[in-house]
Amino acid sequence: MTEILNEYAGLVMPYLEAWGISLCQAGLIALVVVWLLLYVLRGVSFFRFLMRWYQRLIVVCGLAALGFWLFYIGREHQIFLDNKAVNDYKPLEQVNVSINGGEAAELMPRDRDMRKTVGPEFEIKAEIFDDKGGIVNTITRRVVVGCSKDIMISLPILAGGSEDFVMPSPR
Amino acid sequence: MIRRFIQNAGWPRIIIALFLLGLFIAAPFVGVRVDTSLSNTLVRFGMNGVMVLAMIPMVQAGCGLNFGLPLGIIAGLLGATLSIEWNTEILAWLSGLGTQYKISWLNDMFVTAWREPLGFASAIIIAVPIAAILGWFYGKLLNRVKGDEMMIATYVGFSSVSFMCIAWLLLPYKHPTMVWGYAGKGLRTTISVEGYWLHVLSDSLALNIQTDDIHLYIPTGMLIFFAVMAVLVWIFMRTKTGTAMTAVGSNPEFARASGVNVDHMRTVAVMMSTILGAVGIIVYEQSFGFIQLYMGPFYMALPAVASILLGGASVNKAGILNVIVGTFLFQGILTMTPSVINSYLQTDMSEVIRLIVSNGMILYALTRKVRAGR
Amino acid sequence: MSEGNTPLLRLDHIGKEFYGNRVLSDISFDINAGEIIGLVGENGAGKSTLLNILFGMPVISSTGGHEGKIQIDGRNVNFTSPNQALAHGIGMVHQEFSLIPGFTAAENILLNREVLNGSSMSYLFSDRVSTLNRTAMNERARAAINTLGVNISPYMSVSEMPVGYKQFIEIAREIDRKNTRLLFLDEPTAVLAESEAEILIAALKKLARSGIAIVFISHRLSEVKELCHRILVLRDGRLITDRPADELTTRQIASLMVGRQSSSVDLEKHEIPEEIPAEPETADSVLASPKKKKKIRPALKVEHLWVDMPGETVRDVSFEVKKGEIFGIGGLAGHGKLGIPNGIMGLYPAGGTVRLFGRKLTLNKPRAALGRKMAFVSEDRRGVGLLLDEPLDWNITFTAMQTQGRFLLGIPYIFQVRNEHAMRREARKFIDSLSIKCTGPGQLAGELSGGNQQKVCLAKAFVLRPNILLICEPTRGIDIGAKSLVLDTLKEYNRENGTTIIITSSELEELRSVCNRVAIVDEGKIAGILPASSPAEDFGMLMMGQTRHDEEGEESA
Amino acid sequence: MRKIFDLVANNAVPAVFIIISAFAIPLSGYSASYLIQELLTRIGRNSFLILSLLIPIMAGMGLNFGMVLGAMAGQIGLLFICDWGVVGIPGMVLACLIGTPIAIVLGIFCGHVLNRAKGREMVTSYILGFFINGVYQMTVLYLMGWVIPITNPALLLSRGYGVRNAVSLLGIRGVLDNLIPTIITGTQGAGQFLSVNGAKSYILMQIPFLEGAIRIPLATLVVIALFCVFIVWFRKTKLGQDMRAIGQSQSVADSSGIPVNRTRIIAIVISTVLACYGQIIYLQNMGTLNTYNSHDQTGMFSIAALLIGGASVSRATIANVFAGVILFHLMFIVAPVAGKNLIGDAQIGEYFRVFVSYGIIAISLVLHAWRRNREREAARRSLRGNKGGE
Repeated sequence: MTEILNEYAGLVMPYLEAWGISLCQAGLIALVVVWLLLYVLRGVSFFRFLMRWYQRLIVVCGLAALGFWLFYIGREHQIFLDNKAVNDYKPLEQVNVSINGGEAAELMPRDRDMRKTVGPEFEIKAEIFDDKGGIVNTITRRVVVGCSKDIMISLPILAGGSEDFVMPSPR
Repeated sequence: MIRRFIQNAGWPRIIIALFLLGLFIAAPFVGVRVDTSLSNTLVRFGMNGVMVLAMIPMVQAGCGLNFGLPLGIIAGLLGATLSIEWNTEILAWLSGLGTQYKISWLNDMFVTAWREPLGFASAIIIAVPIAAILGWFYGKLLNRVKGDEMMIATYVGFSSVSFMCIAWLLLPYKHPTMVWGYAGKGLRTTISVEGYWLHVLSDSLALNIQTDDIHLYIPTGMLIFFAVMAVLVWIFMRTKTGTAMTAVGSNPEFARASGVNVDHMRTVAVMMSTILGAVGIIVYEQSFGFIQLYMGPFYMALPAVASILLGGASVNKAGILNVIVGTFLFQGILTMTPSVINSYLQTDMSEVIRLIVSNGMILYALTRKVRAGR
Repeated sequence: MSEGNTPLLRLDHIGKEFYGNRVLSDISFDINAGEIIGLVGENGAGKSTLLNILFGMPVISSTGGHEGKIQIDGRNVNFTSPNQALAHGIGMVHQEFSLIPGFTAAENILLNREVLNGSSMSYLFSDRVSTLNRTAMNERARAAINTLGVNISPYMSVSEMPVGYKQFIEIAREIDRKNTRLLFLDEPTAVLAESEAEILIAALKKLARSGIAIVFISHRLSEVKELCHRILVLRDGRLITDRPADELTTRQIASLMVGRQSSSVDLEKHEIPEEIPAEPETADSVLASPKKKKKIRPALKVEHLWVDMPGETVRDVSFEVKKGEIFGIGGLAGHGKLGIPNGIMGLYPAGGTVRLFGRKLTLNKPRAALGRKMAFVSEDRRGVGLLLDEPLDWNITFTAMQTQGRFLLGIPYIFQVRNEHAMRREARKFIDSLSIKCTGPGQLAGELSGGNQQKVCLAKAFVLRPNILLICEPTRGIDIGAKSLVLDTLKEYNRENGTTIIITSSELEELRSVCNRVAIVDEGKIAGILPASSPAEDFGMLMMGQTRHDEEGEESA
Repeated sequence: MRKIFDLVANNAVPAVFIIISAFAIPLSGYSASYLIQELLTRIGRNSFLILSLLIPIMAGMGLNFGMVLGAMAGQIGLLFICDWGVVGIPGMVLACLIGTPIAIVLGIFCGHVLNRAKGREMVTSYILGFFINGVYQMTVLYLMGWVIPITNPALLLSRGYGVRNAVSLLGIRGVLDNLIPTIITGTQGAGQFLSVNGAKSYILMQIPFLEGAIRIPLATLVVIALFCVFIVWFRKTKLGQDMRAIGQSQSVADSSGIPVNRTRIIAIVISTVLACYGQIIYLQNMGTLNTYNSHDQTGMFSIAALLIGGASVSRATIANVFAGVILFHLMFIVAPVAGKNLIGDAQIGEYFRVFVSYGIIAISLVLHAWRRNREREAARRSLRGNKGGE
């Protein structure tokens, strides 16, 4: 979605820049043009236009915004949990990961598992064990997914303390 | 001249005819044989022609498009299944008749040799009176609901089909080829007519050339049967009754003022439509090879309605030419789109095209402005 | 009555032509506030065209507009839609009710002018999403009804109202319009009982006192005279009289309405074969005494006929038509003259006795009437008279084919196919003899002009070789040339074949010029039968429902 | 006399159904709590769809067989949220938001078509449903994943475009029904139903003598109640008044300046949009979307239910809707089992209910047309009676 929007914005912006007007000015001009069109076609007075069409426009924009917001908060993400070696980080002996306090996933070295979450961000809690089964470390982080669909979390990097543990989905 | 032709033929027809022509032209390029396609089109034309013909009397009598065709089809199905159920009895009775009345040619040998045509004829003979009775009631019903015929016809068709679903299960059919093997009762969903009257019309006098170069099959017998039916309808529409029927459809008030019993004419038209529907489905089955029961006849009215409209009929005017042109175009498209478009696009769009074309055609006819003065 | 110099409405030389057919010419009059004007005239005198012009009906603008000027308060106006007329304060109550049966009185009075509660949503969508303020609506409706001086509950459903109430609701609707200053009432009393009509007249007088000008159109001349200040008489599209009501008697009005120079009446008519009997012969005596039959035997004898034809109800009609006679039936529209032939032919439910040459006719069966060699030309040419979507030969021969078995090949009752060759030949014969303008017998009837369609209808009747020919409105909606041709054809047919012809027409002059005798129908009954040569005003008086009793009352008063 | 006749004629259909149910329920052998549970589920599932039929009836356009257009719009909305993976209540609302403009466009189209076919709206809208079904199938089967971006491979056919026949709606399954988890239990064993499917349920009430527990789709019922309030409010608006006027007499409405055609289009648009929401609610309960069949029967079943509830082609109330849902679905639940217990064949009950659905529509249409023709006759007769003063 966002990509598509960016694409459209990318189509329009160069023209606006070429004419030397800002997005805000462009919006106002568009408003007047729409009114003129309605005036010619249906004789809508400017006042009526403001009171009705403008309000309708606002409502439509509001609904569109609501749509985006719903999309944002309602989107389900697949969180891939990965316990493989990445760059210099070695896989962990055993790690139990739970997302938003849900059922924990137990990952051995080279394991990969998947959990689903809803919403733009989630809390990840990783309990890292040593080879004897004792807890070495517990890490809790909030991760922001935003609008992107699926992400992968590299547990070795997470355990290593780096912030770059969010990686693109393997698919 | 051209404009007049276009006006007479109507845009939708021309577009679809050109589309069909395009399909035939494109066929060789995508590896579809024109001769096979043409054979298929002709076969389907023969199969469906009589059912499309069934539209004429009702349209002409002003009862609108016969969406209640399934009622006639049910009569046909009853005839078909009963002819199989009683096949041996009928044949034995016929040869018995020969002995009894000393008709030398009506003997066992004749009966055995003409087993299949006799079975087919018996199916039609059984179906027609049933259709007539059903049609009579149906006609009386439609007379009470003038103005709403089409919608009511649709649902009369639907409810009669679903009623027969129950009946097919309960009717005491015994014939082993027709009832479910495990239960010993209740008719199967599809019944093969092989060994009874499979292709009796299609294969008689058929032109079948299957060489390496040509694959041509023309079901002459079936086409002749259709032609005979069409001529019969054509003649009927020219009789005194037929003329009165047309007048009833054209302007019921005029007909009444001219001393015609409008309701009676409409009933006769509905009965004819129903009978033709019954005969039509039997012709269809002998070519198709199977009797489709239960929900089989459910949507059978729509292609027939679409065909006649495609042929240029309107909601209150239809002729034999409309039937021939419309059935050919419609069946042509049904045959050609799967083969040609599929080979081109690698997908089966025929179902979707059928839906859009047939219903679009009906919609076009329904929304056309009715001529003033009615 | 007038206030100041500028009249409320001024018509200045209004005229109108429909396709070269002049229906209105040079109409000028003023209407002042609070004045009640009676507008009277025969059917076809141009009243409805005048109303259509005043209301800016699309019929007028689509046929080339009108001549002359209309002024309201001294300013020129030219309406192109009824809404503009409404906006200028002109209200109209039509002859047919324009009410919604399932709605209450208040809902009908305020139809599409409902009182609304304000709503924030109305900006987003439109005012139509605001809810109705029913209390205010009922109040307003009550106020409007009270203005009329009647007592009808605003909560009453229109479907449960007596007809008279409906009329009041219609008027209340116009009154409720705040700016209504001029009200046109088209035959408002036609559906009312006498007592109701009195209430209405009182209400209208009250209304006029409040300053609303009223134009009252009616055929009940006594009412017009009682109610109106001024009476305008329209005839043949001209304004004949514009005089105060008290200067005219109903008899004068009636004669003004129908009165014409007697020279226009073609008095040269062939002789009726026998004298009309002085006393109507009862059917029994005809049957009982066969000796008499040579002397007098009516071709058609109608006794106590009633016909249930919508809008043209016949209540109790008895008359006799002699063999070889041309008999006319006249009267105002809606009084049942069309119901008589339609009922005799069995097209509408009917009762009573109809005897054809002494033998009783089965009613309610068109087939029976046709079988007795009666032919009928319907007034509803396009609806009943013709198969518009079929060729001419079908139209001409169909009835004969169905009822007399002609134009058929084959064995009767078993198998008969139509003989297209014979049909075409017959059609061609009539196309030539009646000079029907067409491309040939194969042309569709719907493609012909009105006059030619009428000729086709006549041909259809002639093909039947009828003994009695019933014709309704033979000249309605056809141009003058065709009119005289049609009438001449009828006369000629009558002369040559001795066929009895019964013509029903709204145009009295036409009847007087063609017929031997003319019956005038009023409110479903025969008001009187006069020889065609009687003075026009006698017909007019019969037509206007002025019975002898009324006249006497007026004279004595 | 006439009043009694009308009373019987108006309520004959529900009465017959009550009688059929009265016989079939004992035959089926279902327990009361099972039946109530099933009925509640079906009321939640279907009422909204049926309610969407009311407004065109009010505007005199008959039964809106074109409601399947709205159902298709709703399905397209659902397909999109499935593709984007939006779940839960936001997913449902988003599906409605996407479906709305599609439904509006389809509704406007439908309205224009119906305005061209005045007097035969029903058969036209019926055929229109088939026609748009063709367009819908083309869109979903060929354009989705090709022109219209659909990326989720779980949705697409293996060939890379076109949507699969069955789409799982796990993400929004039952979200509305279980938004406010509520149960009714008997006094016995109240505790064990406190948590159902891991969700904590709120016990609404305890009814003695009730066996087992009944889960109530409370939120759905609230939405339906809100919708009923909407309809009641709508009837009171000017627009509703105009529609009633048009429904009774188009010519009178027209001469009084009501924009008849426009109002008729609005009626159809509202119906289509509501049918879109109704289909979304229906499918969130079902949990799977049969891409090419789910909408097929929607129109027919909704219309049959409404008619069984005692509505006619020209008159329908909210009470008809609920009476209809209950009676129709009661028969739906019990008929197969009753048929099996009675004749030993479940198939017969199955066919019987199909027959009843179609038969009831046919009978209602016949009765409507018949009555209308008779009323015309009566109106003519009354005209005669009133003319003059005899």
